[in-house]
Amino acid sequence: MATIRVQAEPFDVARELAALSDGRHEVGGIGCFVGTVRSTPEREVTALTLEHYSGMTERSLAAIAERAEERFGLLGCTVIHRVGRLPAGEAIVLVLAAAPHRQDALDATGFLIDWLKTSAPFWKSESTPDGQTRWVEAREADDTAARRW
Amino acid sequence: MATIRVQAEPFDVARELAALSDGRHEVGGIGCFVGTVRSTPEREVTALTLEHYSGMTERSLAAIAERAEERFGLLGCTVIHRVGRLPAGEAIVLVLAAAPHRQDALDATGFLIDWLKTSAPFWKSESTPDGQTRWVEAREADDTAARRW
Amino acid sequence: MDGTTLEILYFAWMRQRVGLASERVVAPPGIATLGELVGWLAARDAAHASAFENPRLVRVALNQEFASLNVRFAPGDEVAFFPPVTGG
Amino acid sequence: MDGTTLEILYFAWMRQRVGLASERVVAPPGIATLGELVGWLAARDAAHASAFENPRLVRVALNQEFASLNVRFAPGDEVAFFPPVTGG
Repeated sequence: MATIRVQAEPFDVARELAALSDGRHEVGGIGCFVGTVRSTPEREVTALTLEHYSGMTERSLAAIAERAEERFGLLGCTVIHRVGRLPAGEAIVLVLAAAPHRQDALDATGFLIDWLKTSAPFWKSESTPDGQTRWVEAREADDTAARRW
Repeated sequence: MATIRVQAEPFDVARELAALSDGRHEVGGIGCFVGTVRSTPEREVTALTLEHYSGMTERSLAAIAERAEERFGLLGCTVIHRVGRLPAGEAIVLVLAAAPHRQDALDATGFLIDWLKTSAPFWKSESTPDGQTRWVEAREADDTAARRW
Repeated sequence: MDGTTLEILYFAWMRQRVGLASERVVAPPGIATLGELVGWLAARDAAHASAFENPRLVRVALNQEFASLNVRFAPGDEVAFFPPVTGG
Repeated sequence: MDGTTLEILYFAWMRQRVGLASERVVAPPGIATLGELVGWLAARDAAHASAFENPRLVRVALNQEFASLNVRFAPGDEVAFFPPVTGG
Protein backbone atom coordinates (compact mmCIF):
# COMPACT_ATOMS: atom_id res chain seq x y z
CA MET A 1 0.00 0.00 0.00
CA ALA A 2 3.03 2.27 -0.02
CA THR A 3 3.40 5.06 -2.56
CA ILE A 4 7.05 5.85 -3.28
CA ARG A 5 8.13 8.55 -5.69
CA VAL A 6 11.35 10.40 -6.54
CA GLN A 7 10.64 13.44 -8.66
CA ALA A 8 11.83 16.92 -9.60
CA GLU A 9 8.33 18.41 -9.51
CA PRO A 10 6.63 19.81 -6.40
CA PHE A 11 4.12 17.55 -4.63
CA ASP A 12 0.55 18.41 -3.68
CA VAL A 13 0.04 17.47 -0.02
CA ALA A 14 -3.76 17.67 -0.20
CA ARG A 15 -3.87 15.35 -3.20
CA GLU A 16 -1.52 12.84 -1.57
CA LEU A 17 -3.57 12.88 1.64
CA ALA A 18 -6.72 12.25 -0.37
CA ALA A 19 -5.08 9.42 -2.33
CA LEU A 20 -4.03 7.79 0.93
CA SER A 21 -7.24 8.09 2.90
CA ASP A 22 -10.27 8.91 0.74
CA GLY A 23 -12.97 6.30 1.16
CA ARG A 24 -10.89 4.36 3.71
CA HIS A 25 -13.02 4.61 6.84
CA GLU A 26 -10.76 2.39 8.94
CA VAL A 27 -8.20 5.23 9.02
CA GLY A 28 -8.35 7.17 12.28
CA GLY A 29 -5.25 9.34 11.93
CA ILE A 30 -2.68 10.43 9.40
CA GLY A 31 0.75 11.64 10.42
CA CYS A 32 2.64 13.84 8.04
CA PHE A 33 6.03 15.47 7.71
CA VAL A 34 7.18 18.02 5.15
CA GLY A 35 10.88 18.87 5.03
CA THR A 36 11.84 22.19 3.48
CA VAL A 37 14.97 23.97 2.28
CA ARG A 38 16.05 26.04 5.24
CA SER A 39 17.94 29.30 5.10
CA THR A 40 18.75 31.52 8.07
CA PRO A 41 20.63 34.82 8.33
CA GLU A 42 23.49 32.93 10.07
CA ARG A 43 23.63 30.26 7.38
CA GLU A 44 22.14 31.64 4.23
CA VAL A 45 21.32 29.10 1.52
CA THR A 46 19.94 30.11 -1.85
CA ALA A 47 19.16 26.55 -2.94
CA LEU A 48 19.88 22.89 -2.33
CA THR A 49 20.69 20.53 -5.17
CA LEU A 50 19.73 16.92 -4.55
CA GLU A 51 21.46 13.99 -6.23
CA HIS A 52 20.38 10.38 -5.77
CA TYR A 53 21.23 6.82 -6.77
CA SER A 54 18.38 5.97 -9.09
CA GLY A 55 17.29 2.38 -8.56
CA MET A 56 18.74 1.98 -5.07
CA THR A 57 16.73 4.99 -3.90
CA GLU A 58 13.38 3.48 -4.80
CA ARG A 59 14.40 0.09 -3.39
CA SER A 60 15.53 1.55 -0.09
CA LEU A 61 12.45 3.76 0.28
CA ALA A 62 10.20 0.78 -0.47
CA ALA A 63 12.05 -1.31 2.12
CA ILE A 64 11.75 1.43 4.78
CA ALA A 65 8.04 1.84 3.99
CA GLU A 66 7.42 -1.89 4.22
CA ARG A 67 9.10 -2.02 7.62
CA ALA A 68 7.03 0.92 8.86
CA GLU A 69 3.78 -0.58 7.59
CA GLU A 70 4.47 -3.84 9.37
CA ARG A 71 5.80 -2.38 12.60
CA PHE A 72 3.10 0.27 13.09
CA GLY A 73 0.17 -1.58 11.50
CA LEU A 74 -0.23 1.12 8.89
CA LEU A 75 -3.11 1.18 6.46
CA GLY A 76 -0.81 2.87 3.98
CA CYS A 77 2.02 5.35 3.65
CA THR A 78 3.50 7.76 1.14
CA VAL A 79 7.09 8.90 0.68
CA ILE A 80 7.86 11.47 -2.00
CA HIS A 81 11.37 12.88 -2.29
CA ARG A 82 12.33 15.63 -4.69
CA VAL A 83 15.64 15.84 -6.55
CA GLY A 84 17.39 18.52 -8.55
CA ARG A 85 17.69 22.19 -7.61
CA LEU A 86 15.31 23.39 -4.89
CA PRO A 87 15.39 27.08 -3.85
CA ALA A 88 15.14 28.13 -0.18
CA GLY A 89 11.65 27.56 1.24
CA GLU A 90 10.79 24.79 -1.22
CA ALA A 91 9.53 21.44 0.03
CA ILE A 92 12.05 18.59 -0.26
CA VAL A 93 10.31 15.55 1.17
CA LEU A 94 6.82 14.40 2.11
CA VAL A 95 6.06 11.52 4.45
CA LEU A 96 2.49 10.41 5.20
CA ALA A 97 1.45 7.49 7.40
CA ALA A 98 -2.17 6.40 7.87
CA ALA A 99 -3.15 4.18 10.80
CA PRO A 100 -6.23 3.23 12.79
CA HIS A 101 -4.94 5.28 15.74
CA ARG A 102 -2.97 8.49 16.08
CA GLN A 103 0.05 7.25 18.01
CA ASP A 104 0.96 4.68 15.37
CA ALA A 105 0.46 7.27 12.63
CA LEU A 106 2.77 9.76 14.37
CA ASP A 107 5.38 7.19 15.38
CA ALA A 108 5.49 5.80 11.84
CA THR A 109 5.98 9.30 10.46
CA GLY A 110 9.00 9.82 12.70
CA PHE A 111 10.34 6.35 11.90
CA LEU A 112 10.03 6.90 8.15
CA ILE A 113 11.77 10.27 8.08
CA ASP A 114 14.51 9.17 10.50
CA TRP A 115 15.34 6.09 8.44
CA LEU A 116 15.04 7.87 5.15
CA LYS A 117 17.63 10.39 6.38
CA THR A 118 20.18 7.72 7.24
CA SER A 119 19.62 5.02 4.65
CA ALA A 120 18.16 6.38 1.42
CA PRO A 121 20.91 7.37 -1.07
CA PHE A 122 20.36 11.10 -1.48
CA TRP A 123 23.04 13.78 -1.24
CA LYS A 124 22.53 17.49 -0.85
CA SER A 125 24.78 20.30 -1.95
CA GLU A 126 24.13 23.83 -0.71
CA SER A 127 24.43 26.96 -2.84
CA THR A 128 25.20 30.14 -0.93
CA PRO A 129 24.68 33.80 -1.92
CA ASP A 130 28.42 34.20 -2.71
CA GLY A 131 28.01 31.69 -5.54
CA GLN A 132 29.76 28.87 -3.72
CA THR A 133 28.48 25.28 -3.55
CA ARG A 134 29.35 22.84 -0.79
CA TRP A 135 28.28 19.31 0.02
CA VAL A 136 26.16 19.00 3.14
CA GLU A 137 27.80 16.76 5.75
CA ALA A 138 25.89 13.93 7.39
CA ARG A 139 24.87 14.64 10.96
CA GLU A 140 25.70 12.32 13.82
CA ALA A 141 22.32 13.28 15.31
CA ASP A 142 20.54 11.66 12.35
CA ASP A 143 22.17 8.31 13.03
CA THR A 144 21.22 8.60 16.69
CA ALA A 145 17.62 9.42 15.75
CA ALA A 146 17.35 6.38 13.47
CA ARG A 147 18.88 4.06 16.06
CA ARG A 148 16.15 4.94 18.60
CA TRP A 149 13.68 2.82 16.64
CA MET B 1 2.08 32.94 15.58
CA ALA B 2 -0.55 30.28 16.32
CA THR B 3 -3.62 29.90 14.13
CA ILE B 4 -6.57 28.49 16.09
CA ARG B 5 -9.93 27.81 14.52
CA VAL B 6 -13.10 25.93 15.44
CA GLN B 7 -15.35 25.49 12.43
CA ALA B 8 -18.01 23.31 10.83
CA GLU B 9 -16.45 23.53 7.35
CA PRO B 10 -13.72 21.24 6.03
CA PHE B 11 -10.15 22.54 6.12
CA ASP B 12 -7.69 22.65 3.24
CA VAL B 13 -4.40 21.15 4.41
CA ALA B 14 -2.39 22.52 1.49
CA ARG B 15 -3.64 26.04 2.12
CA GLU B 16 -2.91 25.82 5.85
CA LEU B 17 0.59 24.49 5.16
CA ALA B 18 1.22 27.37 2.78
CA ALA B 19 -0.11 29.92 5.27
CA LEU B 20 2.22 28.54 7.93
CA SER B 21 5.41 28.28 5.91
CA ASP B 22 5.32 30.24 2.65
CA GLY B 23 8.15 32.73 2.49
CA ARG B 24 9.51 31.62 5.87
CA HIS B 25 12.90 30.24 4.98
CA GLU B 26 13.92 29.56 8.57
CA VAL B 27 11.44 26.64 8.63
CA GLY B 28 13.18 23.28 8.12
CA GLY B 29 10.32 20.90 8.90
CA ILE B 30 6.58 20.86 9.38
CA GLY B 31 4.87 18.12 11.35
CA CYS B 32 1.23 17.47 10.70
CA PHE B 33 -1.58 15.32 12.02
CA VAL B 34 -5.04 14.83 10.57
CA GLY B 35 -7.60 12.97 12.67
CA THR B 36 -10.50 11.37 10.81
CA VAL B 37 -13.88 9.80 11.65
CA ARG B 38 -13.12 6.10 11.86
CA SER B 39 -15.54 3.32 11.10
CA THR B 40 -14.68 -0.38 11.02
CA PRO B 41 -16.81 -3.45 10.32
CA GLU B 42 -16.54 -4.37 14.05
CA ARG B 43 -17.57 -0.91 15.17
CA GLU B 44 -19.49 0.76 12.42
CA VAL B 45 -20.02 4.50 12.76
CA THR B 46 -22.02 6.49 10.25
CA ALA B 47 -21.05 9.88 11.68
CA LEU B 48 -19.66 11.69 14.71
CA THR B 49 -21.31 14.80 16.07
CA LEU B 50 -18.98 17.18 17.86
CA GLU B 51 -20.12 19.60 20.53
CA HIS B 52 -17.81 22.12 22.18
CA TYR B 53 -17.73 24.85 24.82
CA SER B 54 -17.42 27.98 22.71
CA GLY B 55 -15.07 30.45 24.33
CA MET B 56 -13.26 27.96 26.55
CA THR B 57 -12.34 25.90 23.48
CA GLU B 58 -10.48 28.74 21.79
CA ARG B 59 -8.79 29.73 25.07
CA SER B 60 -7.63 26.22 25.81
CA LEU B 61 -6.37 25.63 22.26
CA ALA B 62 -4.50 28.94 22.34
CA ALA B 63 -2.94 28.00 25.69
CA ILE B 64 -1.85 24.57 24.39
CA ALA B 65 -0.41 26.16 21.24
CA GLU B 66 1.50 28.75 23.25
CA ARG B 67 3.02 26.05 25.45
CA ALA B 68 4.03 24.05 22.36
CA GLU B 69 5.58 27.06 20.65
CA GLU B 70 7.66 27.85 23.69
CA ARG B 71 8.68 24.30 24.56
CA PHE B 72 9.64 23.19 21.04
CA GLY B 73 10.87 26.53 19.69
CA LEU B 74 8.21 26.54 17.00
CA LEU B 75 8.13 29.12 14.25
CA GLY B 76 4.36 28.74 14.21
CA CYS B 77 1.56 26.23 14.57
CA THR B 78 -2.00 25.68 13.44
CA VAL B 79 -4.86 23.88 15.19
CA ILE B 80 -8.19 23.57 13.39
CA HIS B 81 -10.98 21.51 14.97
CA ARG B 82 -14.26 20.86 13.28
CA VAL B 83 -17.62 20.69 15.07
CA GLY B 84 -21.11 19.52 14.11
CA ARG B 85 -21.96 16.34 12.22
CA LEU B 86 -19.05 14.66 10.43
CA PRO B 87 -19.71 11.49 8.39
CA ALA B 88 -17.28 8.51 8.46
CA GLY B 89 -14.03 9.27 6.67
CA GLU B 90 -14.26 13.04 7.21
CA ALA B 91 -11.39 14.95 8.75
CA ILE B 92 -12.01 16.13 12.33
CA VAL B 93 -8.85 17.90 13.38
CA LEU B 94 -5.70 19.35 11.84
CA VAL B 95 -2.50 20.07 13.73
CA LEU B 96 0.54 21.66 12.06
CA ALA B 97 3.82 22.59 13.74
CA ALA B 98 6.67 24.37 11.94
CA ALA B 99 10.17 24.34 13.41
CA PRO B 100 13.77 24.84 12.30
CA HIS B 101 14.39 21.08 12.68
CA ARG B 102 12.30 17.98 12.14
CA GLN B 103 12.41 16.46 15.62
CA ASP B 104 10.91 19.55 17.24
CA ALA B 105 8.25 19.75 14.52
CA LEU B 106 7.26 16.11 15.04
CA ASP B 107 7.40 16.23 18.83
CA ALA B 108 5.29 19.39 18.90
CA THR B 109 2.71 17.75 16.64
CA GLY B 110 2.38 14.85 19.10
CA PHE B 111 2.30 17.20 22.07
CA LEU B 112 -0.44 19.35 20.52
CA ILE B 113 -2.74 16.49 19.61
CA ASP B 114 -2.18 14.66 22.92
CA TRP B 115 -3.00 17.77 24.97
CA LEU B 116 -5.88 18.78 22.75
CA LYS B 117 -7.44 15.35 23.33
CA THR B 118 -7.31 15.67 27.09
CA SER B 119 -7.87 19.35 27.76
CA ALA B 120 -9.86 21.03 25.01
CA PRO B 121 -13.61 20.97 25.72
CA PHE B 122 -14.97 18.91 22.82
CA TRP B 123 -17.36 15.97 23.11
CA LYS B 124 -18.15 13.40 20.46
CA SER B 125 -21.29 11.38 20.00
CA GLU B 126 -21.33 8.45 17.59
CA SER B 127 -24.19 7.59 15.27
CA THR B 128 -24.44 3.94 14.28
CA PRO B 129 -26.19 2.30 11.30
CA ASP B 130 -29.10 1.17 13.52
CA GLY B 131 -29.99 4.83 14.11
CA GLN B 132 -28.64 4.93 17.66
CA THR B 133 -26.47 7.70 19.08
CA ARG B 134 -24.08 7.27 21.98
CA TRP B 135 -21.56 9.52 23.69
CA VAL B 136 -17.95 8.50 23.16
CA GLU B 137 -16.22 7.75 26.46
CA ALA B 138 -12.87 9.29 27.32
CA ARG B 139 -9.95 6.90 27.03
CA GLU B 140 -7.51 6.32 29.86
CA ALA B 141 -4.81 5.95 27.17
CA ASP B 142 -5.29 9.58 26.16
CA ASP B 143 -4.50 10.81 29.67
CA THR B 144 -1.42 8.62 29.72
CA ALA B 145 -0.31 9.99 26.35
CA ALA B 146 -0.66 13.60 27.51
CA ARG B 147 1.19 12.93 30.78
CA ARG B 148 4.27 11.70 28.88
CA TRP B 149 5.08 15.29 27.95
CA MET C 1 -26.63 38.89 51.75
CA ASP C 2 -29.03 37.20 49.34
CA GLY C 3 -26.72 34.68 47.71
CA THR C 4 -24.49 34.60 44.63
CA THR C 5 -25.76 34.81 41.08
CA LEU C 6 -23.98 32.39 38.76
CA GLU C 7 -24.25 31.38 35.13
CA ILE C 8 -24.19 27.57 34.94
CA LEU C 9 -23.45 25.69 31.70
CA TYR C 10 -23.83 21.98 30.97
CA PHE C 11 -22.36 20.01 28.07
CA ALA C 12 -22.73 16.63 26.35
CA TRP C 13 -24.69 14.05 28.37
CA MET C 14 -24.80 16.32 31.42
CA ARG C 15 -26.70 18.85 29.31
CA GLN C 16 -29.07 16.09 28.20
CA ARG C 17 -29.65 14.83 31.74
CA VAL C 18 -30.25 18.26 33.24
CA GLY C 19 -32.38 19.14 30.23
CA LEU C 20 -30.76 22.57 29.94
CA ALA C 21 -27.69 23.98 28.19
CA SER C 22 -27.47 26.81 30.71
CA GLU C 23 -29.28 28.30 33.67
CA ARG C 24 -28.83 31.30 35.92
CA VAL C 25 -28.92 30.32 39.58
CA VAL C 26 -28.60 32.16 42.89
CA ALA C 27 -26.49 30.05 45.20
CA PRO C 28 -27.67 30.58 48.80
CA PRO C 29 -25.35 31.88 51.53
CA GLY C 30 -23.24 29.00 52.81
CA ILE C 31 -22.63 27.60 49.33
CA ALA C 32 -19.20 29.05 48.54
CA THR C 33 -17.05 26.44 46.78
CA LEU C 34 -17.60 24.58 43.52
CA GLY C 35 -17.94 21.34 45.50
CA GLU C 36 -20.70 22.86 47.63
CA LEU C 37 -22.34 24.13 44.46
CA VAL C 38 -22.37 20.60 43.01
CA GLY C 39 -24.09 19.27 46.13
CA TRP C 40 -26.66 22.04 46.09
CA LEU C 41 -27.41 21.66 42.34
CA ALA C 42 -27.67 17.87 42.60
CA ALA C 43 -30.27 18.25 45.33
CA ARG C 44 -32.52 20.48 43.20
CA ASP C 45 -34.44 17.79 41.32
CA ALA C 46 -34.16 14.34 39.78
CA ALA C 47 -32.74 15.72 36.50
CA HIS C 48 -29.85 17.47 38.25
CA ALA C 49 -29.35 14.49 40.55
CA SER C 50 -28.99 12.22 37.52
CA ALA C 51 -26.47 14.53 35.84
CA PHE C 52 -24.26 14.64 38.94
CA GLU C 53 -24.77 11.04 40.08
CA ASN C 54 -21.23 9.88 39.22
CA PRO C 55 -18.78 12.53 40.54
CA ARG C 56 -15.85 10.70 38.92
CA LEU C 57 -17.26 11.68 35.51
CA VAL C 58 -17.88 15.35 36.25
CA ARG C 59 -15.37 18.01 35.21
CA VAL C 60 -15.70 21.65 36.24
CA ALA C 61 -14.55 24.88 34.60
CA LEU C 62 -14.72 28.25 36.34
CA ASN C 63 -14.74 31.19 33.94
CA GLN C 64 -13.56 28.87 31.15
CA GLU C 65 -10.60 27.37 33.01
CA PHE C 66 -10.52 23.88 34.55
CA ALA C 67 -11.02 24.18 38.32
CA SER C 68 -11.09 21.82 41.27
CA LEU C 69 -13.99 21.45 43.67
CA ASN C 70 -12.36 23.28 46.57
CA VAL C 71 -12.17 26.54 44.59
CA ARG C 72 -14.50 29.38 45.71
CA PHE C 73 -16.66 31.21 43.19
CA ALA C 74 -17.61 34.89 43.02
CA PRO C 75 -20.76 36.75 41.90
CA GLY C 76 -21.21 36.69 38.12
CA ASP C 77 -18.88 33.72 37.59
CA GLU C 78 -19.48 31.30 34.73
CA VAL C 79 -19.39 27.69 35.96
CA ALA C 80 -19.47 24.83 33.47
CA PHE C 81 -20.04 21.14 34.18
CA PHE C 82 -19.23 18.46 31.63
CA PRO C 83 -17.99 14.89 31.23
CA PRO C 84 -14.32 14.12 30.42
CA VAL C 85 -13.50 15.65 27.04
CA THR C 86 -13.29 13.49 23.90
CA GLY C 87 -12.11 15.79 21.12
CA GLY C 88 -9.32 15.30 18.62
CA MET D 1 40.90 -16.55 -15.16
CA ASP D 2 41.17 -12.97 -16.41
CA GLY D 3 39.54 -11.07 -13.57
CA THR D 4 36.01 -9.92 -12.73
CA THR D 5 34.11 -7.33 -14.72
CA LEU D 6 32.24 -4.87 -12.47
CA GLU D 7 30.15 -1.76 -12.97
CA ILE D 8 31.37 0.92 -10.53
CA LEU D 9 29.28 3.99 -9.64
CA TYR D 10 30.33 7.12 -7.73
CA PHE D 11 28.09 9.76 -6.15
CA ALA D 12 28.31 13.27 -4.70
CA TRP D 13 31.85 14.43 -3.94
CA MET D 14 33.30 10.99 -4.67
CA ARG D 15 31.96 11.34 -8.21
CA GLN D 16 33.54 14.77 -8.44
CA ARG D 17 36.90 13.59 -7.13
CA VAL D 18 37.08 10.52 -9.37
CA GLY D 19 35.83 12.65 -12.25
CA LEU D 20 33.43 9.92 -13.36
CA ALA D 21 29.84 8.95 -12.50
CA SER D 22 30.52 5.35 -13.52
CA GLU D 23 33.17 3.10 -15.00
CA ARG D 24 33.44 -0.51 -16.03
CA VAL D 25 36.49 -2.17 -14.50
CA VAL D 26 38.03 -5.63 -14.58
CA ALA D 27 39.23 -6.47 -11.10
CA PRO D 28 42.35 -8.69 -11.36
CA PRO D 29 42.48 -12.17 -9.80
CA GLY D 30 43.23 -11.84 -6.09
CA ILE D 31 40.86 -8.88 -5.68
CA ALA D 32 37.73 -10.61 -4.35
CA THR D 33 36.15 -8.53 -1.58
CA LEU D 34 34.81 -4.99 -1.64
CA GLY D 35 37.61 -3.95 0.72
CA GLU D 36 40.23 -5.33 -1.68
CA LEU D 37 38.43 -3.53 -4.51
CA VAL D 38 38.68 -0.21 -2.63
CA GLY D 39 42.43 -0.69 -2.20
CA TRP D 40 42.88 -1.57 -5.86
CA LEU D 41 40.77 1.36 -7.13
CA ALA D 42 42.49 3.85 -4.80
CA ALA D 43 45.86 2.79 -6.22
CA ARG D 44 44.84 3.46 -9.84
CA ASP D 45 45.56 7.18 -9.97
CA ALA D 46 45.53 10.43 -7.97
CA ALA D 47 41.83 11.08 -8.66
CA HIS D 48 40.77 7.71 -7.25
CA ALA D 49 43.22 8.07 -4.37
CA SER D 50 41.65 11.40 -3.46
CA ALA D 51 38.10 10.00 -3.55
CA PHE D 52 39.01 7.11 -1.23
CA GLU D 53 41.45 8.99 1.02
CA ASN D 54 39.18 9.00 4.09
CA PRO D 55 37.75 5.46 4.48
CA ARG D 56 35.51 6.65 7.34
CA LEU D 57 33.51 8.72 4.82
CA VAL D 58 33.07 6.00 2.21
CA ARG D 59 29.88 3.95 2.02
CA VAL D 60 29.47 0.95 -0.29
CA ALA D 61 26.45 -0.60 -1.95
CA LEU D 62 26.59 -3.94 -3.76
CA ASN D 63 23.80 -4.37 -6.30
CA GLN D 64 21.93 -1.47 -4.69
CA GLU D 65 22.09 -2.74 -1.09
CA PHE D 66 24.43 -1.39 1.59
CA ALA D 67 27.33 -3.82 2.00
CA SER D 68 30.36 -4.10 4.23
CA LEU D 69 33.93 -4.32 3.01
CA ASN D 70 34.40 -8.01 3.77
CA VAL D 71 31.67 -9.00 1.30
CA ARG D 72 32.81 -10.78 -1.92
CA PHE D 73 31.60 -9.59 -5.29
CA ALA D 74 30.72 -11.62 -8.39
CA PRO D 75 31.06 -11.00 -12.15
CA GLY D 76 28.61 -8.38 -13.41
CA ASP D 77 27.94 -6.89 -9.96
CA GLU D 78 27.10 -3.20 -9.59
CA VAL D 79 29.25 -1.59 -6.89
CA ALA D 80 28.53 1.97 -5.75
CA PHE D 81 30.74 4.22 -3.61
CA PHE D 82 29.39 7.35 -1.96
CA PRO D 83 29.68 9.56 1.12
CA PRO D 84 27.23 9.24 4.05
CA VAL D 85 23.73 10.06 2.77
CA THR D 86 22.13 13.43 3.49
CA GLY D 87 18.57 13.23 2.17
CA GLY D 88 15.32 14.15 3.86
